[in-house]
Amino acid sequence: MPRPAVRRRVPALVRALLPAFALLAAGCAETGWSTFEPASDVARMILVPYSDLLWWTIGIFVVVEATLLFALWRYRRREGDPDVPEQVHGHTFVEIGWTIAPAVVLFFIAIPTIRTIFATQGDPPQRDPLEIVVTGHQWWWEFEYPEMGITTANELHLPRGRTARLTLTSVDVIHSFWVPRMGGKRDLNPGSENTLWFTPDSVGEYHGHCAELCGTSHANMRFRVFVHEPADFAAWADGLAAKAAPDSAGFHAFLISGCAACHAIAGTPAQGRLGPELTGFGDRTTIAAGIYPNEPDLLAGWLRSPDSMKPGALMPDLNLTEERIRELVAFLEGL
Amino acid sequence: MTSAAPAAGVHSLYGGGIASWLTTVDHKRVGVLYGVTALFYFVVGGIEALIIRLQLAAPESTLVGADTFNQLFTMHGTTMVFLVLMPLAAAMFNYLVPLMIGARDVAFPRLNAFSYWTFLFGSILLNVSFFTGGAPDAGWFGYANLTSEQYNPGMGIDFWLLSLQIMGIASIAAGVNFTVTILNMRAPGMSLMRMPLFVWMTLVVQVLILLAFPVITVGLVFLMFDRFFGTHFYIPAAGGTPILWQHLFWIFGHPEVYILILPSFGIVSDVLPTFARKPLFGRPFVIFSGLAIGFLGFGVWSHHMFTTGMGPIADTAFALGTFLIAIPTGVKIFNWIGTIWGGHVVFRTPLYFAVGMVSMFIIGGLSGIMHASPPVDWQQHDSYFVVAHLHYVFFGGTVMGLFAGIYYWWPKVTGRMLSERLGKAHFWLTMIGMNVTFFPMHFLGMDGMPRRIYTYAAGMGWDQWNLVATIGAFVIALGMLLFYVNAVRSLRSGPPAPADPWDAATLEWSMSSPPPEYNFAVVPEVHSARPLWLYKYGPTRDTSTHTREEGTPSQPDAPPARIDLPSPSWWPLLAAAGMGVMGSGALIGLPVVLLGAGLLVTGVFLWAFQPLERPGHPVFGPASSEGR
Amino acid sequence: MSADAHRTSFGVGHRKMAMWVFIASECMFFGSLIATYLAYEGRSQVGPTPQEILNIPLTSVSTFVLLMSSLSMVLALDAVQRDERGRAKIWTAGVVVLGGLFLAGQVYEFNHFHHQGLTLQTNLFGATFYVLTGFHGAHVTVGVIWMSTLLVLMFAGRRGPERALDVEVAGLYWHFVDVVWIVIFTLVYLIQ
Amino acid sequence: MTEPLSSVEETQVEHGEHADGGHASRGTYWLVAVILAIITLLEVAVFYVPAIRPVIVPTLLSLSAIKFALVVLFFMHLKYDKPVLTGVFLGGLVVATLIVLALMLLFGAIGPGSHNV
Ligand code: HEA
Ligand code: HEA
Ligand code: HEC
Ligand code: CUA
Ligand SMILES: [Cu+2]
Repeated sequence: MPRPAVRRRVPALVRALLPAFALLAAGCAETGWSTFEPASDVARMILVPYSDLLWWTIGIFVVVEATLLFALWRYRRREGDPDVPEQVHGHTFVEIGWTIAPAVVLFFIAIPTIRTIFATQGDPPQRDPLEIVVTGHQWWWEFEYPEMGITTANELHLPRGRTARLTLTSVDVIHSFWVPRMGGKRDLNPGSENTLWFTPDSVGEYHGHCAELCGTSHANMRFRVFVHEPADFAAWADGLAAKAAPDSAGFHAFLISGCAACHAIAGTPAQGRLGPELTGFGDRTTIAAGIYPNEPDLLAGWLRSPDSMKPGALMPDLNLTEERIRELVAFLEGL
Repeated sequence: MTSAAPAAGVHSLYGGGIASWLTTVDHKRVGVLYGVTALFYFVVGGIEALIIRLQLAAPESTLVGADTFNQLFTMHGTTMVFLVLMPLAAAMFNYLVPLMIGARDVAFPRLNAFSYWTFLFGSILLNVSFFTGGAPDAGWFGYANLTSEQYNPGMGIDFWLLSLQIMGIASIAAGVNFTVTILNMRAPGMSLMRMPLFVWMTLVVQVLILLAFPVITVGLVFLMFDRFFGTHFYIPAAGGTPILWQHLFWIFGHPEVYILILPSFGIVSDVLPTFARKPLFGRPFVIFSGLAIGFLGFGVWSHHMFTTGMGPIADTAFALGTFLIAIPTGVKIFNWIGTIWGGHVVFRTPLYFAVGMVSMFIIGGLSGIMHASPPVDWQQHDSYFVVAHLHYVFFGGTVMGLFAGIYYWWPKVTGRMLSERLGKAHFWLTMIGMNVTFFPMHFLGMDGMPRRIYTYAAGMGWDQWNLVATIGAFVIALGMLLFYVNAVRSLRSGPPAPADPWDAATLEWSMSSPPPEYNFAVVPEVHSARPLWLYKYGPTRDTSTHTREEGTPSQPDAPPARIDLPSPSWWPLLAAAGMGVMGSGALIGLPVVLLGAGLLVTGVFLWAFQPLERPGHPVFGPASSEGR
Repeated sequence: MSADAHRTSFGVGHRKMAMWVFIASECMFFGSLIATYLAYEGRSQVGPTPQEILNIPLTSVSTFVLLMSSLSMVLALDAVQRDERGRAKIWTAGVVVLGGLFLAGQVYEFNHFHHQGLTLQTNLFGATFYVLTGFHGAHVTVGVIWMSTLLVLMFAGRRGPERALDVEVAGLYWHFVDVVWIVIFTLVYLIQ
Repeated sequence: MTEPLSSVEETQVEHGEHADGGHASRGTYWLVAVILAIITLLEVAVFYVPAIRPVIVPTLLSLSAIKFALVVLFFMHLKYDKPVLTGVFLGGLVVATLIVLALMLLFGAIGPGSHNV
């Protein structure tokens, strides 16, 4: 199916002005969050009706408000006006005109809308998408790559140029997957599956956020997307698959503290599924679903009291000794 | 022109004590009760909003915690929608509809009182939750299965679902009452096409209430059964789906937003002609576009669910349906501008708010059209862009429109004028404040800020606009403060209002301010859509709206014939209290439920067997002196 | 209610208009319940299923009973309007008895299903079925109470033709509840 | 069908205020009741006859629609009453029916295949 090429569809002026809008929106700072800085095919496709609508509505706004203000100014009551103005009751032709005019505008809005609806749902144009299962949990994300047999959490890695097809579901309540620069959001419904695909086209780090109220720490259910060159992605995936936990004192501490009841580390007896997979944890940039940088003292704080780092966190406070925490931090950062 | 009966001249046969208010069946008093209650809850909901804004003024703020924040926006949304805008509109329906159609009361005066008291008990029940371990916290549309026992074990959701059910019953009762009143009780000659636009929009709103509220009632019943009796309507583990709730809620919810906007459309359609000193442009078109909005409103609910994965066909169908609504809404807007065009616009406070409503609603409507395009909505849904849209339509549309109505009819209701100076200051502060508060939210949404987050990290580019929004919120609060000051000052020492301070055209201005208990000393005969104006100015060049060249004169000071009014009654209050007790009983225990049911049944039976007019009921006119 | 004596714009009494308006609203209430039942049909994860448990002969009889109660209702109204007080009492009593019989059938049915292991909690069929038919039953119950009250008033001699509207409004309610059952009987029982 | 209706409306105008209700004779009521009973019998019969299986749904829907109409028109007097009441009732009925149908489609209970809800 031919995809609408953005560059053809969006007039040059509009294209030139969009970044300005993004800047204004950002309060004049580059953010890496804006829906106007697309970094995938789908995000670009969405921008077609988006910018169409934006300019249509701005145009309508200006015309209608200007007419309103003009009418108020022009027809304000003035000294020496007669008692009552001419009593006009209506005008059928005018009525018909301003019924049809919006209908015509809507027709022009509807076309790119419908085209994009069908182009972005259904099967992706690429034959062999990278399949990923995304599972929402209160309040973290699980990313599973079934083809490669790897699982990770809160940080999604993708190759540039290859379509990623996400199968979205939830184990508890409704969440919603949203990476503004990768395209629109799609809900993770418990008890059923949704799909969402997009093809990242620029290497980089992108922010994601849960976009459906899902309880206490909905605000703290964030995540990152890393888009790599295909070779780098392969290296990352292979590295994760080959990760082995050192059979160390730290690992022992991990087991006896009860962490394995909830957390899994590939290649070890730790296979709990209630909490995020910790394989390759040391390479992650953030902890607790993207809300803190992965630094030893913050991690220690997390182990000391998850709830005070993230309200409502479903990881219990295990009353670990400082000694134990130090061991665990060292172990986790080495994963 | 018209004679102004001073407020003090109206003798009250109902008396003024507390009991007279508790037992009142006078639609005007019920209207005042609704209005006072709504303005009180407006402060409550507003303070909740201010706390929300304070929390979000800066990143990683710790003013309130996550759970409190969730309760705050849930209660803010629920309060503003169900405890402020609906009852404020109901206040105006109650007070004005009988006056505008030439009736002495509503069709069922006691049912009317019952509606108010039931609403009041429901609203109290909702707010009690703050003091019993936590208010509801699942958002104003309470998506399942976050509301399930498992994920929401506290009592907040129980309070929410019970109070919404109780208030729903109140709304349906009022819906029946006002539909019958408008269909049945119009004065001779007041054909449907001659009804004031406010009455028309009231009629459409009642029909929407009647058709929309049963659906949320069913949705809430399922939720109640899930939580209280262990069913699985919304529980995925047993095959249920939380999506069902979303459908049931929004089949109600979208008509509900039109329930909230149409009264303001009606007010603006009556206020603009008065101050432009011209008839409403394209009257039949404005009426039929209101009907069209109401009807189409039932076919678009899934535009709130574009991200649930309904598939391209459903997305397209609901997008097209939603787009269509822009057409009748545009017709209204253009006709309002057409009304101003060629007029002699008199700049009084009601006009300011009416124009403010039109100009701000356009912004909200246009952002709604953006949402209506599913791909665009995938980016905007559940972001601050939606928060911007909903406040432009709710605040810029409904609240501004209702304030236009408040300033317009205040003299009629209270018999006193408001200060124009304070009114205009209120307007400008509100207008500036709302734009400073809500416009930046568009940018926040485009920039990826999700709604309903109690905190955000620094460095996301959201800090500045959030701070601006918070400042704006306090500007609004200051403006609103001026309104309350203005209101209190007017009640204490405002100049007395004449019968017809704005030189208006509809029947409610034909009687003293405030109106006597019996409304109309003589039931008016109507020959035009602008009966009073026709009387005052005679037939103008165009005679298309009236059949005879005579208008409806203003009312005489005393009724020439005997008028009987209904007697006060305790039973509506008793029945409503029964509803309230039943609701609380669901949280306390079966005996209390049974007690409540007993009260309700007793109240209903006593009420059914009590004659509407009993010995000693208010009687006015020449016969009254002999009769008593 | 004296209000009904007044002129009305359409020539329809307030209470009659109110009942029709209320009935329109009830269409949405039962519509939502029925839609849920149908949307969840076949989604139950465990039995019993409708096919296993619904008893067509029994329900056909109750359907017949309810239809006949509607007949009794119109005849009662007819009698009241003609001021035939004896007949009015008989037919009103007929409505009460037939309505009661329908309810008895429903109680028997619920009880029977319960014994066969279908409860509110068992599966989606149980939940949707009981809530739908239960709300219908609650409406019938209200109707029976209402008609009984009218019957008592008739015996107290307080119901002449001038109060026919009381009976007519109650009748509209009663027939509507009957109509809802016609739909339920077809969609729930016959089309499985 | 149209003929008698219009004549009825004329009578109604003549009778003015008293026209509400009570126009059908007792005989009509009994006749309607008999028809209702027969249709109910037919419905149950249809349910048990295997030959009708393929068209059972439309058959049953039509039969119950007839019953519905009979009760509303005759027992509830809509046929003889003021048109405004028909308008009020149909308003609710039509919106409710459309919404039930839309929900069925969305939940895949009817229509082309069932999809993810
Ligand atoms: C008063 C209440 C009100 C009103 C009147 C409206 C009016 C409209 N709304 Fe809005 N809406 C809400 C209250 C309201 N809304 C609320 C509260 C929510 C959020 C709920 C929540 O999630 O909490 C919401 C959310 C919401 C969504 C879902 C967003 C999301 O969650 O993702 C959508 C999607 O389509 C939408 C669309 C519309 C449209 C198309 C209109 C139309 O009726 C607007 C029509 C008006 C105009 C278009 C302007 C005037 C017309 C012209 C000048 C003519 C020319 C115009 C054109 C040719 C375009 N609204
Ligand atoms: C229906 C009408 C309505 C109205 C009028 C308002 C009014 C306001 N709203 Fe409201 N809002 C909603 C309906 C409304 N809102 C809804 C439905 C939601 C969605 C909820 C959800 O997500 O579930 C929402 C959500 C919402 C949010 C998003 C919360 C979130 O997603 O996390 C925010 C954030 O800024 C906000 C702010 C405000 C502000 C600042 C005002 C101000 O305009 C308020 C101004 C009013 C006053 C301030 C009161 C009067 C003031 C005085 C008498 C002065 C004296 C008092 C003091 C100074 C203390 N609202
Ligand atoms: C009852 C289950 C449970 C136990 C026991 C448990 N955790 Fe967790 N853990 C969780 C959950 C749930 C989360 C996700 C919390 C969140 O982000 O909301 C989590 C998060 C984490 C994270 C952050 C992961 C990330 O990617 O952000 C680390 C690290 C962690 N746990 C380590 C441990 C260690 C070490 C132990 C043992 C001392 C432990 N956990 C015991 C459930 C548990
Ligand atoms: Cu998960 Cu919000
Ligand atoms: Cu909507």
